[in-house]
Amino acid sequence: MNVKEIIAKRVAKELHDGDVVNLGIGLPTMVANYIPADMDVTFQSENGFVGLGPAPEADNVDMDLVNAGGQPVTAIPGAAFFDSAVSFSIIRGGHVDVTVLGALQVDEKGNLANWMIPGKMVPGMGGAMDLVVGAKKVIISMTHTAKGKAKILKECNLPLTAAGQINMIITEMAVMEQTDKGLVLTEINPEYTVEEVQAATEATLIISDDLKKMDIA
Amino acid sequence: MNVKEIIAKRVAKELHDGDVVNLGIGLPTMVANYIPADMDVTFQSENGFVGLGPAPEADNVDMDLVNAGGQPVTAIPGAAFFDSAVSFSIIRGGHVDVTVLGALQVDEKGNLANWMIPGKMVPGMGGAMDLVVGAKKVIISMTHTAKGKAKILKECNLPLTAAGQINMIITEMAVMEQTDKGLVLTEINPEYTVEEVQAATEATLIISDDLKKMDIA
Amino acid sequence: MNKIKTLEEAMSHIEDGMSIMIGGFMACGTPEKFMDALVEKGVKDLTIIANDGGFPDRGLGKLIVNKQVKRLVASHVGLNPEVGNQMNTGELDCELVPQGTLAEQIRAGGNGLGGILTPTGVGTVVEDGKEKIELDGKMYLLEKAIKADIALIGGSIVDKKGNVYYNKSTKNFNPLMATAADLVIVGAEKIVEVGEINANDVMTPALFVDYIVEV
Amino acid sequence: MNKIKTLEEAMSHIEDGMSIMIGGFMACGTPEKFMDALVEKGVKDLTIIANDGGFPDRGLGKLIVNKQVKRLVASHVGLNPEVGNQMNTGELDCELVPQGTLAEQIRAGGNGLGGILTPTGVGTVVEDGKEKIELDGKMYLLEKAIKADIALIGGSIVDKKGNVYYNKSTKNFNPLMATAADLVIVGAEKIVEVGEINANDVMTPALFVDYIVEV
Repeated sequence: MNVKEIIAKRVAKELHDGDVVNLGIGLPTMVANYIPADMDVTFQSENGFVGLGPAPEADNVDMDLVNAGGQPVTAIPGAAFFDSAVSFSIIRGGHVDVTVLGALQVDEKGNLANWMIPGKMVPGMGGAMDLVVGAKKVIISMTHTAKGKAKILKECNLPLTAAGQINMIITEMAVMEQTDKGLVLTEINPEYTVEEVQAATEATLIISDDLKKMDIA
Repeated sequence: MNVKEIIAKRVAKELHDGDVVNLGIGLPTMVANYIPADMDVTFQSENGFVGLGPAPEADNVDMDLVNAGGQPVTAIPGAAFFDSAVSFSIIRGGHVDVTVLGALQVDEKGNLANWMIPGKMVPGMGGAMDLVVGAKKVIISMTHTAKGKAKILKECNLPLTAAGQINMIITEMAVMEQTDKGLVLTEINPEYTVEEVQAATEATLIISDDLKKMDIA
Repeated sequence: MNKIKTLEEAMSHIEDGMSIMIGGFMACGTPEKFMDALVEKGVKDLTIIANDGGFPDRGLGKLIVNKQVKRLVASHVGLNPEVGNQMNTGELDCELVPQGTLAEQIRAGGNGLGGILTPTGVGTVVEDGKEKIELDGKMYLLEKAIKADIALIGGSIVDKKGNVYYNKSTKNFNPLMATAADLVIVGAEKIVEVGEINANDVMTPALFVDYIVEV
Repeated sequence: MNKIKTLEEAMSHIEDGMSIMIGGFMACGTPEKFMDALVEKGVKDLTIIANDGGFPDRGLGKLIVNKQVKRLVASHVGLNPEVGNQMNTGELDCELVPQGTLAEQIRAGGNGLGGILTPTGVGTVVEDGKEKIELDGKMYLLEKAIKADIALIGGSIVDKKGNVYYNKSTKNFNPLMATAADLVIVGAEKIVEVGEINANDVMTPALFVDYIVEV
């Protein structure tokens, strides 16, 4: 598997039967490909529906039915459409079980920065600030570093998306859980050593007594 | 006409083509009987719809369709049902043109008391507090006195429904408009003298220079 | 995940002392069979959050007549004289809330807001004990969000996944309460297959619903 | 009261310097013909309130490319690079707002609330200049209601009275904005007779709509 596939497949293992899940644009979207067929996971799209299905065939595109990136999608039987206030009632109200987002930076206090680089790129936060505050579980899925530079820091220096809301970070190198004591390394890609993971991470990792191997096949 | 008919007919003259109107339970309900057939007035029912029609025939009752008093009603073509939050979005948001309510007491500062008599009767305010704050025009329709006692006071002594929100008071004796200067008597039932109306009113009435006669036929 | 339960299964989650939101407006849209089941079950010391006090023989009024309610939060109790009686004897603690405020408080509870600022009730006893905030020259009351342990709502058509469609004026507080309780139980007049309710017309998405009981 | 107008009649109410809410999400649900008409009309110095900055060639993005917008209040502008460009040159004042907060602010504007208390944005730059209120140990931002002069919304089916039905994900901000502007103009994909939309399924009641334009 390539890096993105390793991450997406591992994130999928965090989802449970009956979960309502919001997947961010980009890498997180791929998580949907790894849900077991017999598991009932409902995807929420913050532009206004639950029951997001796969992309349509080219000859079956309905421009009244798009995802939060404005791209045509489909809806599964039992889907429901609603307005943006209801959409964020679901999100902010704690009715989303898991949100999976990318990040520019995260830190050992559970902070997240993913919506702007001052003077350079200001896409806006979209629904991310609400998702991170509202979802029961916040999973950051991203490559471990960016062009060799650490993204998992002692303290974010980009403007925050939210303070202290991250529960889990999943990269191609490792799985880390946010705890009161700090960031705990719970799983590691067997192609790397603990030392290598720590070297690619600015934050200090607490090594779990029960450190497991990530499935990379 | 009897007292209630005089009042209801006079209130109806305050309504205009295109108005959205909420009528309180009791006397205000009778206002609907005096709307000209060619006038498009939409009635809002705070339990959750616009397009309130008349009471149904006995053999055509639908208990899924009731008014704010829990009584079966009908809906006209073009009606719309919604939940209580939307209902009060309409009311509090200023989308109701006229609300017509009864009163226990009103006063010359535009205050209204109509939801409780301490130690005696506590029906609750229902939607009245929102209606009085939110509607563009608040008309109080009531008998001028209660068992010979004034209801239009210098100052209400019952718990208020809202402070300073009344625009107009219509009774069987007179029509009064709330202004910055106080309560102005603008119309009078020709069966009474100004002195008689004032005698039945504790508040000091300012007599309009253009005092008109109420239509009581 | 089979959400469809028997009346007994669903009601087994309701215990003494719980807070319960009950949908409906003057009993219209209230799941009447749930009221009867609670009377029979005899759970007591309940806190009930609802639009009104129902009628003595219809809607949640039955629970009050049967003295199962310790506290009632509602906007109107005039059609059930037993509420006034029990308030006078001190058996029932009744908090009266403006209807639009109650709707917003429940909605806020369900959607993660701490509260809302409303002009309703300013200058009345409703403002007692509440924070007043002036914005752009207008005064508002800070009304806090409300949640409950249980929501009992009535749905006209419910699919097996839990999507709910409300007929006519049965909607009222039901969709709001469906968002604001730890456990949401829908009394369904009619249960249909998934997909039979047009996705555009779903009024309460299934994710809010825990159990469905045919009533 | 005939609410049905020509495109020209409806657009004649839009003037330089006005604040305009534009429905839609990444152009889905945005009345595209209204965007084209505004570009042609050339009104300028507009304040636009919308979910996003659209695309350069689709949705409200066209107005930005044509430099008709002085101020943009939106949650996401990443798909229209022209927004970033004009922010950098100082031509465009862009306020970025969390999407859920924006939805609630517009809703509050339409329903007479002064504002809402949300946990979203606490601990971020979003809280700058805003009142923070702690309730029951949790911190919230006081986000104020927003209104506008005009709302331009897209409706899939609209009856001649102005009742609106939105198809699929075209709903988004449209029903919220329909409540929060002095003048509400709906671009209707299809106009039907009064009564053809089931009263249960009306998504924006006609009372919110001033003008209907077939688009």
